[in-house]
Amino acid sequence: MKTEADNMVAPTGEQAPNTRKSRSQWAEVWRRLRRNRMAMLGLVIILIIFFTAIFAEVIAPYDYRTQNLMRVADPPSREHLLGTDDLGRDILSRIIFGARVSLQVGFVAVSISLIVGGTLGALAGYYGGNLDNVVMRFMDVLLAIPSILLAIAIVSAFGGGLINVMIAVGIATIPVYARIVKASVISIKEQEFVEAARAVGARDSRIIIKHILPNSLAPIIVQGTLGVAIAILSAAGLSFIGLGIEPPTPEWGAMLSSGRHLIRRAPHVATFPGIAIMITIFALNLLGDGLRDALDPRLKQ
Amino acid sequence: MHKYILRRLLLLIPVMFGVSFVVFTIMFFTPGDPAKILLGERAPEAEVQALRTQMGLDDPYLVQFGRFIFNALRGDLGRSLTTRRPAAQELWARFPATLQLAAAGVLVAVLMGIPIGIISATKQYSLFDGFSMVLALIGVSMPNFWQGIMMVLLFSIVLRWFPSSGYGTFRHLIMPALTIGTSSAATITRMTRSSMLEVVRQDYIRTARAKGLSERVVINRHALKNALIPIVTVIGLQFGYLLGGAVLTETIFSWPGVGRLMVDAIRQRDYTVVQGGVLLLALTFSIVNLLVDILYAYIDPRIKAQYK
Amino acid sequence: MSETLLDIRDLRVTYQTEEGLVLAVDNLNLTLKKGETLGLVGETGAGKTTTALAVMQLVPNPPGTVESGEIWFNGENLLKKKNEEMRTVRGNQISMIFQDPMTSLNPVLTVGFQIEEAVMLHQKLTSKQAERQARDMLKLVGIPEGRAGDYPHEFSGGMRQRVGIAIALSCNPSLLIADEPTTALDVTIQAQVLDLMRRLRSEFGTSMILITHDLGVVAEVCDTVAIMYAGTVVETSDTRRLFTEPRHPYTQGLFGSIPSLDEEVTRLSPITGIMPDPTELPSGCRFHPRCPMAAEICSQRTPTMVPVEEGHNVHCMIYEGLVEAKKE
Amino acid sequence: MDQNTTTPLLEVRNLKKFFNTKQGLLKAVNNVSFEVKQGETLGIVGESGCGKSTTGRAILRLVEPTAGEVIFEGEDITAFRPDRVRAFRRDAQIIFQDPFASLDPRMSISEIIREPFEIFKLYSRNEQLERVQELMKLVGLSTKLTNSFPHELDGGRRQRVGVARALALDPKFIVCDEPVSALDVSIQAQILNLIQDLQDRLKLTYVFISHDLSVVRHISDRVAVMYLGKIVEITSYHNIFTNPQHPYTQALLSAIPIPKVDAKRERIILEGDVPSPVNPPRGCIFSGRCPFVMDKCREAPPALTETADGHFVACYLVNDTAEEPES
Repeated sequence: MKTEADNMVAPTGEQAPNTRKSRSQWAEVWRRLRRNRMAMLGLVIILIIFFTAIFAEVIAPYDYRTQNLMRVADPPSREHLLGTDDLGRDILSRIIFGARVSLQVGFVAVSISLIVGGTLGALAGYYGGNLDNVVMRFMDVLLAIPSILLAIAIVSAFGGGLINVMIAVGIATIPVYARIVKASVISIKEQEFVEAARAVGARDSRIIIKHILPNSLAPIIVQGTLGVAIAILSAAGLSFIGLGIEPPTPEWGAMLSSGRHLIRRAPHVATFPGIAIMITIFALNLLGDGLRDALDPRLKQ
Repeated sequence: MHKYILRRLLLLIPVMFGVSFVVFTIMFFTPGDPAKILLGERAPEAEVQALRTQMGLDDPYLVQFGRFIFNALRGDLGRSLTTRRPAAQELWARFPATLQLAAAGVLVAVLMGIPIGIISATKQYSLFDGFSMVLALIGVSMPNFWQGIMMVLLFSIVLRWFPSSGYGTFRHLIMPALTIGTSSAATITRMTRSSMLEVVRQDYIRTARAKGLSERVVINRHALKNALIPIVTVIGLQFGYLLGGAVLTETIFSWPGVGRLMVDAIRQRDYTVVQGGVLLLALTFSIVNLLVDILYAYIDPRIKAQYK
Repeated sequence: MSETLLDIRDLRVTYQTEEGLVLAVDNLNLTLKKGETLGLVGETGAGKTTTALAVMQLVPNPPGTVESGEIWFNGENLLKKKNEEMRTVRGNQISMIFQDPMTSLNPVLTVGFQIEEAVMLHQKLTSKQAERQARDMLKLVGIPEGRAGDYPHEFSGGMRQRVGIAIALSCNPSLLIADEPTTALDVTIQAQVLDLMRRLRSEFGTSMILITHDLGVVAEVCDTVAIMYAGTVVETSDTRRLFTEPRHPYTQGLFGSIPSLDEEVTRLSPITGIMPDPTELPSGCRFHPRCPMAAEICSQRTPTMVPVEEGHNVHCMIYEGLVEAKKE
Repeated sequence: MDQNTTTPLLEVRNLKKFFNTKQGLLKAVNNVSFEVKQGETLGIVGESGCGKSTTGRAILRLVEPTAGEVIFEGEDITAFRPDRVRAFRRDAQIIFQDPFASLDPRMSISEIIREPFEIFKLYSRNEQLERVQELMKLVGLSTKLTNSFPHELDGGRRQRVGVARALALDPKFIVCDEPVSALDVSIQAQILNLIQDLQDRLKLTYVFISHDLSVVRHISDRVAVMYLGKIVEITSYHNIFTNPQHPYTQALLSAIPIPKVDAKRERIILEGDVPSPVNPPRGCIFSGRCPFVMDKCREAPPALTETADGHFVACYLVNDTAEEPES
């Protein structure tokens, strides 16, 4: 092969030089996401919550354990911006520390279901056949149990606590990720560029890692973001019925639950943790929706 | 069509077998001795052991599972560890209340979600669209147990419109149904909107417009039925979500359903009832999904054709 | 027979996209006489479909806008019509056949009903009468009438396109716009469908605009041809003259690009370069960056229409005498 | 062209590829035999579902043949173990139909063309990049596009990237699977010229698959016509137009609109659709639509036999005794 082939055909692209800067698809996605104001609002809120969770000790005005039995269920005041709870603890501080728990539960639970469900789904989608059958029938079984019930069953059997809650919530949503990853892998697997990789001699491992996974990430990222929201809600729900995080660890759902009995006398005790949950979930949903739009290639047209 | 229904019914058997297996296994490895729970912590060891033998708790795992399945098929889910009454009886007594609540929730969700979603889609980017989309997003972000408490605060304590708890009349149903249905309504609104927007982009909608049909006919006759196909599936899934959500909602409103029974049972470590409850709700969910699939085939002739 | 049915003047349609404003159709002029079949030829992005949708007033908005121009149909400017008035034209006086028969029929309605509803709407028939007519239309396009109750997925691509034709002709329109009606079909099926269209057109006396990229189809079906490039018409003529003596360099390039079935040509002489970016169309003559005869003036001035013969018009400065035609 | 004296580079014998589908066994390729000589282009033409693409993929073992032999340079590649198949990829490549789907959207042009080098661990990193530039020039791509992504290019330039990738390993043989079908006429002509020029320069052998008989005839030395999983006729590019023997070939030819105003031809319009390959007719596969069908055609399939020098036809009108052996 020689290079005098240059003149063989006039190189196309010369007369229409690419004036735009070349952007990878991820750069393109980020550019679209940045233009979506709602999604950016969501992202900023989440970053703020992350920040408060990490620096809770610095930010929180009080220790979350400090009880003050003289000031039980006090309404919001200058010393206690969001009031105090049934044991006289500062609600604001507990919400700030609670962010830690919620974010941890959300992200760890999603990681668990993503790793387990994602791997199962990817294998089922790529190899099909009997493996697919066995995996997906098992997923059908798990899907038949409403996920919060499954989480309740697991936690009621093995006990509450941060770790168990994360595992329970994670396991309960495994089938969701298995299905999404499988569908995504199958749709990518059918694409011609996968066959093209095989045609130039790529092995299965390379095809899965270099071609299929990067291209099937879009729906997984969206589901993952929304999944964190769902996991946080589920964990809060578990704590609410007394199955989740154990005191004195501040957890939003548990705080809400303890405020429930004070609803007539001190409604703020139940109100503020609920608002905290809602803002977090709202922000995650905003970001998830924005990601969905940014990752949807059809919107490019 | 009958073949399709039969096939789906047959598929239910292995799924329910699997569900029983999962639930039984979780409960089997639960720390805590049912015999001891039944007799109380201070019961003499010999008595506990005798009861263990009588209940077959010393048998191997698979034997116990086989017995569980065998009994469950006859409608026997074991005895409640607290009341000593048959768990099936206890659950069955509470079941209508849960079904009522979930059905009311679905009704709220469908009646709110589908119309709002359609209007939003046909008036994309309008004020109505923007407003309802923000509301829907808040709807999916609100924890329903919190929403329930807030509703009690507003409508029972402040406004005194509805009773804060209880069961029996329509007035009792309103707040629990709204609580449990809100997030599903929001989900269905969002789904309906995006599904409609997707369908409206299709070529056959252009064909319909090219015939000179009015926009109303194009939407009602051509777009809606196609858009409903994925929504029907979502409604089915939401029903499962509502059955799960019943556990929380029933607790807030003291609603005498399976959910509250289960929460009480968990507190008293009454695993037989928990196990039976999960099984019962999963079975309900599976049957609802079966009905949804059949409905699906009626809406979409392409599915029906596969099973002619 | 020389009465003008459709007259498009200075049409301009734009699409607002993320990349910028796309001039889909610009400065487009086109006439169609009664009883005639006009072939609208061009490559992807030439603006053929947009022109058709503009006539139907179905340009999706947003992102599309018909910015200016006039579309005279039977002595009325369609662009001045209200939406409700336009609905009595669509599917009745002007109807359209779409490219992809797999997606352009509604999957959840029977094909019989999809024909009936147009008939019921425009001809004020009872549903019994409409059903009868739908069955007759099916027979006419070669589908057994007993299949009226079947759904689109039960038909092959060619059969679905026949259904599309039945829908379009059901109200006996005076103008039929067929947008690449056979592109998605196999050759032998294409032959069936073209044959059917030719037969029905003469039976119904319908005038037709046939959008295609296939010059072979044009040679077989059309009386006159308009060649489009980058949103505008570059050459119009009756079919015979265009095929024997193409004048515009783009038209000549198109002919040089087609592999011949009946002649042995060892090497094609394609047009160099690529289609221009629709958000950054070249100045002057749109074709000048790819034109082998382009001179300096071609990038500075928009060519005007020059009649080279009776009924044969070219938008090229060679024929305005401003550029010298190079001998190849 | 003295093709008869050269030895075949590729010999396909009784190739079959069946798929299990819900409706039943789909015989996508059913007993196909042909050979391709060193340096020639064999065109395979047929309508959708005739099995032409599956044939192209089966001879590269991109799909596993159900039965038959594919002999490449004297060795049966259907017997190759996976590592031998990978080595075979250096000799035999493919250019795909859809330039929008055949390039990984997350990889840059350079990464796409370089991938074969990485897989076979060829060259140092710098040499790889140099080779990429060479290949880009060879296929007529501006090297400014090295770091661009597929979505930034038009169909024609993407297809050039696909060609460059296929050439990267210096193959002897390339299957071109509808390489121009997705392109506009003016771009199609550019790519056809490119494919022809590359053959001359690099002494390549092609199997060129297309549904467009004009394109196939233009580029091929010999043309095979496929219908419903079988080859019904093989002959030279010249004969296929001047002397088509099989009724299907004749119908196919007459169905193609010729861009000339005075092209007066007899038109054969076939009735009905192509039958499903799950349930092909007994006897001759074309018997259901053939205008000249005889009783015999409905009973046993005719064999592909040589009627004149290098002209093979499977039709009882041409050879009334040759039945296909039971297989």
